Amino acid sequence: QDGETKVIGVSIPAATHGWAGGMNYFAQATVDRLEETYPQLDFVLATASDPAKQVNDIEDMVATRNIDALVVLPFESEPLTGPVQNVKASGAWITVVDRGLSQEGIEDLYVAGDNPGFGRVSGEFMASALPEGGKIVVLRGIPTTIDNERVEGFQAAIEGKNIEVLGMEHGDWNRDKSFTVMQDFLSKHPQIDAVWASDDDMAVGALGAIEAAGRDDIKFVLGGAGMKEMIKRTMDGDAMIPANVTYPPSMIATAIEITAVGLVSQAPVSGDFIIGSVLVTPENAETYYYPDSPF
Amino acid sequence: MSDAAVPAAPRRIRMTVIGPILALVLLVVAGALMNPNFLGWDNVTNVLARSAFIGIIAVGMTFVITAGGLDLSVGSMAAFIAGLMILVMNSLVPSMGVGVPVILVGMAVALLAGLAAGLLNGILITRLGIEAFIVTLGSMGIYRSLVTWLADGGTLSLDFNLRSLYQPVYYGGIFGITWPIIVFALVVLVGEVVMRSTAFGRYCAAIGSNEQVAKYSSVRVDRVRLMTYAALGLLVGIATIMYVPRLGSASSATGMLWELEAIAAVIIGGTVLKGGFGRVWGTVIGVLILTLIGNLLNLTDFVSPYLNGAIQGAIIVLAVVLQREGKAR
Amino acid sequence: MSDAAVPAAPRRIRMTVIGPILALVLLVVAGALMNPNFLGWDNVTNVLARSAFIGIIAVGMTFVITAGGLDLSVGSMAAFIAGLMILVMNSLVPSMGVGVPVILVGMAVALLAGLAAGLLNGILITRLGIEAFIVTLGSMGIYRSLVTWLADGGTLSLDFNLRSLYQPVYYGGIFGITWPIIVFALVVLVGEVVMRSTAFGRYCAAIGSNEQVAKYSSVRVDRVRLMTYAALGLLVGIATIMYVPRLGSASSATGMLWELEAIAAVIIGGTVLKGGFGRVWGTVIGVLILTLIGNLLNLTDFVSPYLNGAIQGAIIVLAVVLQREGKAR
Amino acid sequence: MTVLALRNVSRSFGPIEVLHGVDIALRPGRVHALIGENGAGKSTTMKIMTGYQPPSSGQVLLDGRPVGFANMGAAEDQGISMIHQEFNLAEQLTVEQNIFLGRELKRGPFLDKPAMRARTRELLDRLECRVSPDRVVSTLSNSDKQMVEIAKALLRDTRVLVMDEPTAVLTRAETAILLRQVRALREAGTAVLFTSHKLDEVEEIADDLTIMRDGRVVWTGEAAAMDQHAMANAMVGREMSDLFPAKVSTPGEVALEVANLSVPGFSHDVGFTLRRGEVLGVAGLIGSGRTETFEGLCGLRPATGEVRVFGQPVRIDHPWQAQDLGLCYLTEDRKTRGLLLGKGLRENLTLQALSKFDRGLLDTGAEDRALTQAIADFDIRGHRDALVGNLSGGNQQKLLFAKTMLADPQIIVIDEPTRGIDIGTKQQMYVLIRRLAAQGRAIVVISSEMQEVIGLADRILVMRHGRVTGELGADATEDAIVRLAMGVAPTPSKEPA
Ligand SMILES: Nc1ncnc2c1ncn2[C@@H]1O[C@H](COP(=O)(O)OP(=O)(O)OP(=O)(O)O)[C@@H](O)[C@H]1O
Ligand SMILES: Nc1ncnc2c1ncn2[C@@H]1O[C@H](COP(=O)(O)OP(=O)(O)OP(=O)(O)O)[C@@H](O)[C@H]1O
Ligand SMILES: [Mg+2]
Ligand SMILES: [Mg+2]
Repeated sequence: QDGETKVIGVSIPAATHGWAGGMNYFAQATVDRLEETYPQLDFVLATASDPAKQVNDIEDMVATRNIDALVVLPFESEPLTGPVQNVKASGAWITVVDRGLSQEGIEDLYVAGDNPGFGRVSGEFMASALPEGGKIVVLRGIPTTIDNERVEGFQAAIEGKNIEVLGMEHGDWNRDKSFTVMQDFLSKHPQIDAVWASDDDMAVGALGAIEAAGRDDIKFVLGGAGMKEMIKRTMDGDAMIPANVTYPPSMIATAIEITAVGLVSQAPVSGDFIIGSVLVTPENAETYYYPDSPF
Repeated sequence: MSDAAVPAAPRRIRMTVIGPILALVLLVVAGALMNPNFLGWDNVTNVLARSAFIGIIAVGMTFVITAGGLDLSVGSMAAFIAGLMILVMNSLVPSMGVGVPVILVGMAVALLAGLAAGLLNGILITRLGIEAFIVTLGSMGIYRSLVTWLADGGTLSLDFNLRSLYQPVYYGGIFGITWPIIVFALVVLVGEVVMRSTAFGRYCAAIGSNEQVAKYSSVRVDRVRLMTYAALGLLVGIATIMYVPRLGSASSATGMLWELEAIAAVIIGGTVLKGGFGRVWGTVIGVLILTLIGNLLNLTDFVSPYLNGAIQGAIIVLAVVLQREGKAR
Repeated sequence: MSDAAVPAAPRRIRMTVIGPILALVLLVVAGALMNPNFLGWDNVTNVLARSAFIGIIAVGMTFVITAGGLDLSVGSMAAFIAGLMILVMNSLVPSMGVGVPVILVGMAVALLAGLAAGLLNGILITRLGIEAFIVTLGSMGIYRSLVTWLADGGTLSLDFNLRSLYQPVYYGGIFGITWPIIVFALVVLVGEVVMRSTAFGRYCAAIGSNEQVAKYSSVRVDRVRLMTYAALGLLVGIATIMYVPRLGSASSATGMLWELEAIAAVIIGGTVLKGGFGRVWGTVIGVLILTLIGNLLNLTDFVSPYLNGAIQGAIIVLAVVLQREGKAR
Repeated sequence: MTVLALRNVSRSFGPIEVLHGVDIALRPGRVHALIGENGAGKSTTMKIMTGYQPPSSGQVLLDGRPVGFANMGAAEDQGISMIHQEFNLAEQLTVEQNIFLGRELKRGPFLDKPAMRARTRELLDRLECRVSPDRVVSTLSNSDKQMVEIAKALLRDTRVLVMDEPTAVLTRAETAILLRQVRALREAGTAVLFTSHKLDEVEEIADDLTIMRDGRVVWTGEAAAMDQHAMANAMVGREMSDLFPAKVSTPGEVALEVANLSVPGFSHDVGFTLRRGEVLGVAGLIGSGRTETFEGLCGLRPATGEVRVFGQPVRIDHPWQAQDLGLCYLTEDRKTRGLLLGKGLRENLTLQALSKFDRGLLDTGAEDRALTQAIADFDIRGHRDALVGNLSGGNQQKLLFAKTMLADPQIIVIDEPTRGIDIGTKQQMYVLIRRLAAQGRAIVVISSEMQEVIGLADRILVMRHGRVTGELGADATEDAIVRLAMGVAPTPSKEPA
C-alpha cells in the first residue's frame, strides 16, 4: 500500500420508500464502518431523487473528488449507462448494484437482486398456497422496469394455476397509497382470497385496510423484501403473513464492502454476484430476521 | 373584452356557487352508475375518512390563501410531526407504560409542534418579508429532511401495543361515524363560521384583496397573516393526530404532495389563488372531488392504470370549467 | 409595520439587485474553500451544462410569471416530449437509417410538441378563463401519465446507435464550451433582450401589474398571455432536445419537480410571484444558485445525506433574505 | 358640425338603468364641460363615447356616422382618447413605460428607448412636471400620477380628448398648467370634453356646457349663459346657499401636540398643537410632504419625533395603535389605500371599526343598520349591494368618509376630503366637519383647494419642502398662503436641510 488515500463514490436513490430507506441505512452504516476500518479510504455518499440528479452526482464525484471507484445503484438503467461508462473511461473501478446497466461489460463488479426471480418465487408461493385456485388482487410498485419485471415473473409463475387476478393497481411502494387502494379493492370485490402486495410497505397498508374492514375472506397477504416486522410475524406463525420473499436492501452493503476490499487489497473481486430471492417461511424465518436493522 | 363583467355578475356568481357542487354531483352519479358498491356505507365512510387529512389541512390553507399567502410545507410538516409524535410516544412507553396518558402527550406534542412550525413559517414571512413561496419551499425541504433523518432513512413505527390502543382514533367513532369524519366536520364547521362571520375572516379577505387598504384601515396585517399560518400549522397537527393511528408509522414518504392536493382543493372550491376571496365549504367540495376521482378510478378498470393521472388531471380541469363557464365569453 | 418602501426605495432596489449576486458569490467562495476542484474547468462546465435544462425553462417561466401566470406542467411536459421524441426517432430508424436526418426530425418533433403543449395550456387559460394553477396542474398529471403509458410503466430508450450519434449535442461543443451552455446563454440573451427591449416584455409586465390597465391601453392581453405559455412550451422543447442525448431515455421519473425548481429560480432571481415585474438575468442567477447548492453538497461529506434537503432549504431562504434585507424593518 | 356625439343613449347595469336617453355633441375646437352630481352618469357617458363601454341602446356617432367600437383600442385608433377618473396606470411600470404602453416607439423589432424617454421628458416638461421618466409609478404622488395620465393622453394625437375629473387631484397651480394645455389643444382644433366639480374651472374654460342629473341631460347650451351659481343650482336641483358653514369653535383641551416630527425623505421638524373643537387646515403645493407627514404621524410610515395625545406622550408605530388612541387618518388615495373595490359597501364600511360589531361572531344586522345610517348621513347613491368599484367616484369618497367616521375617532386627519365630490355634497361635508369639531373633536384638514382650507379652518399650517413655513389665522388670504407655500415670504429661521 502506498498510503495514498483512495476515494470511493457511492451513488444511490434517495429514501423515498421503505426498501430504499433500508438500502440508504445500510449504505450509510457501511460507509461509516469502513471509514473506521480503512483510514486510507474516503467515501462520498450521494442520494438522488431522480435519474438526472444521480447523473449530476456522479459527474461531481469525478470532477471534484477524483473517485477511484464508484458503487452505483442506478435509479434507472438506461439513463445511467452513458454517464457510468464515462466514469469507467476515467479509469475508475465500477460496481453496479441491483439494476444492471443497459450495456454489457461496463461494470467490474455486479451485485444484484433478481427481480424476475422475486416475482417468480412470489407467484409460485401464491400457487402453492391456493391449491384450489382463487381470486387475488395485486398491488404494484412505482411504474418502473423493476416493477414490470417482477409482475411478469409473477404472472408467468401463476400461469395455468387457476388463479384469477381480480385487479392490479399501483400502490407505489407506499403504505398510505396501498391502504387506499386496498380499501377500494375491498369495496369493489366481495370475495378476495389473497393479496399479492409485492412489497412489505404495501403489505402493511393492505393489512391495515383489511383489518379495518373486518373482512375474513382474505386468507393471507404476501409482501416482499423482508422487512423485519413482517419477518417477525411470519416467524411467529401469523396466518395472515405466512411467507415473505427476500430482496435484501443490504445488498448495497455487500457491494460497498467488496469494492473497498478490492481497492485496499487488490484481491480479485470482479464478477457477478447475484443475490437470489428466497422464500421465507415460518421454518426459516429466523435466519432472515435482523432486529437491529431499520427495515 | 368589454366591461361586460358587471351585468353578468349575478349569473356568474350563481355559477361559481353551483359549479363545484354540480361537479361533485356528476362524479357521484358517475360512480353510482359504474359500481353499485360506490354508494355503500363502507365506501362512503372510507372516502370521507381518507378525505379528512387533506381536508383538515385544506381548511387552514383556505385562510392562508385568502389572506394572499401560500404554504408549500404542509405535507412534509405532517410527516415531521408524525415522526416526532411517534418518537416521543415510543420513548415514553418505558417510563409511562402503554396507556392513554402517553397518547395524550403524543397529541399535545403534535399540536404544539404544528403550532410552532406554523408560527415559524409565519414569522419568517411577515417579519422578514420574504415571499411565502420561498419560505415554505425552504421549510418543506427542511421538514422532509428532518423526518428522513429521524427515521434513519427508513420508517418510524409506533410501539405495537400503543398502536392498538390508539387505533380507535382513526377506526372508531360514534353512531358508526368515525372520528376523522367527525373531526373533519367540526373543523369545517368552525372554519366556515370563522370565515363568514368573524372579524378574523373579514380581515383575511381584506388583506388578500388589498394589503394597503387593510393597513390604512388599522387592520393588524402582520398579526392576522401570522395567525393564518399558525392556524394552518395547528390544523396540520390535528390532521397528523388522525393520521398516525391509521398505519402507526411515518417515513419520508408520508404526506408526499399533500400541499399540492390541499392547494388544488382550495382552488377547485372557488377560492382565489391571489387572495381576497375564500370559501371554506367550497374547499370541502374540492377535497371530496379530488378523493372521489381516486376512488372512482380504483373502483372501475376500463383504462390502463398508467393513465389514472391523465384522467385525474382532465377531471380537475373539467370540474373547474363547470364553475367558470359563465366567464368564458 | 412601516410601509418603509418609500424612503428606503433607492437602497432597496440596489439590494434586490445585489442580493442574488451576493448570494451566488458567497456560494462560489464557500465552494472554492471547501474543495480546490470546485473552480476547475470540469466542474464549472458540468454545473453550467446541467443548469441549462432548468435554466432554459426558467427563462420562459420568467415571462409567464411576469405576466401574472404560472405553469406547473413543465416538468412532466419535458418528460412527455422526451418520450415522444425517442419513440418517433426509434420508429424512423428502420426506414431512414441511423443518421442526422432522424435526429433533425426528432428535434422538430420536440419543438412542435412543446409549442403545441404550451399553446394548449395557454388556450385553456385565456379562452376558458380557468386559473393557470388548475389548468397546469391538470396538464401536469396528464403528461406524466402519458409518458408512463408510452413507456409501459418502464423506460423508453433511444436506439443505441442513434444515441452515440446524438450525444455530442450534450457532450460536444465548440472551443471547449458545450452545446447546452451555448444554447442556454443564447436563450438567456434573447430572453433578456425581449424582456427589456421589446414591446412584448413590457406588455408582460403591464398585464401582470394591472390587467385592466393593459386592456385599456389596447394591449391584446389574451394574445400576449397565450404567447408566454407558447414560448415556455417551445423552451421546454429546446431543453428536452438537450436533455435526451444526455440520458438517452425517458420515464415517469424524467423532469420530476422541474416546475418547482424553475419557479423557485425565477423567484430567487427577484421576479415577483404575483406578476408585474420580471428579471431574466435574475432567473439565471437563481438557477445557478439552485444547481450550485446541489453541487456543493457533493463536494463535502460533513453531514448526513438525509439532511441535504434541509441545507438546501435553508440556503434558498437565506439567499432570498439577503436580497430582501432592505425591506425587513 | 360635430365630431363625436351620443344620440338617445341609455345604459343599464343589470336591472338598473343609469343613463336615460342621453344626447350630447362635441364640436372641434371647443371645450365642452359635463357637470352633474355624484352618480349622475358623467363617467358612464364618457366611457360610452370613447368605447370603453357599449351603450345598452342608442347610438354613438362619429362624424355623423354611427360607430360601434369593437374593442378598447378601436376608439383610440380613430383619434379619441380618454383620461379616466380613476388612475389607469400600471403601478410597477415606469413613467415612460406607462405613457407609451400599447404604442411603443420601435426601431426594427426593438424598443426605441432613447426616443421614448426624450418624448416623455418633453411631454412632462410641457406639463411642468419634474418627475423622471424612469421613476416607477407606484412611488409617485397622486398629482404626479395625474400628470402622467395627462401626458399619456397628450401623446396620442387626438381629435377628441375626454377628461374625467382631471383636476380633482391637482392644485391650483397645476390646474392652471393643465388648462393652458387644453387651450392649446382647442386652438389646434381638438374637441375636448371634460368634467369637474370645481365650477370655477368650468366657468373659466368651457365653451359648451351640459348638465346631467340622475342619468338625464337637464340642460345643454353655451357655457357663457350660466354662471357658477346657476350651474350649482341646476346640478343640485335646488337653490344653493353659502358653501361654507359658520365657524363657531370653542377650542377645548389640547388634543394633539407634535414636535420635531420627521419622516425620512419627506419632512423635517414639523411641530404644531391642536385642540378639541378646532379645525386645523394644512396647505401647501404638490410634493410639500403633507400627506407623508401625517401618514408618519399615524404610524403608516417610519417617523421620528415627539407626539402627545391628550397630554400623554405616545409612540405610534402602527396605524392600529393610532386608532386605539383615537387618532385616525383618512387617506387621499381612495382607490389603492382607501377601499376594497372588489367588495361590497358593508364590508368596506365596517372594516376599520369591525371590533364594534364583534360579538364573538359579527353582528351583521348591526352592520346593515350602520350601512343604512351611513347611506343616509353621507348621501351615498348607488345600489346597496353593489361592489364598491362600481360606485361613482364621488360616492366612493363619501363611503370612505363614512368608514373612517364609524371608528369614532377623537382626532381626525382628513387628507383631501372633498376630492371628486359634487358641490352640493361638498357643502354637506363641510357642515359635517364643522359639526364634528363642535362635538369636541380635533380635526386636521389637508387640502389642495385653497378656498376649502380658508373656508373651513380655524388655523392654517402651510408646508413647503417638508417643513412648516408658517401658521396663519382663520382670516388668511389666498395670497398669504401662496406666498408661504412658494417660499416667497421670508421663512422662519430654520435652515434648509
Ligand atoms: N360597472 C358598474 N356597475 C354597476 N353600476 C355602475 C357601474 N358603473 C357605474 N354604475 C352606476 O352608474 C351610476 C352613474 O355612475 P357614474 O360613474 O357615471 O357617475 P358620475 O357622474 O361619474 O359620478 P362622480 O361625479 O361621482 O364621478 C352610479 O349610480 C353608479 O353606481
Ligand atoms: N411612494 C413614494 N415613493 C417615493 N416618493 C414619493 C412617494 N409618494 C410621494 N413621493 C414624493 O414625495 C413628495 C411629497 O409627496 P406628496 O406629493 O404626496 O405630498 P403632498 O404635500 O401631500 O402633496 P399632495 O397634495 O399631492 O398630496 C413628492 O415629491 C412625491 O413625488
Ligand atoms: Mg365619475
Ligand atoms: Mg397629499
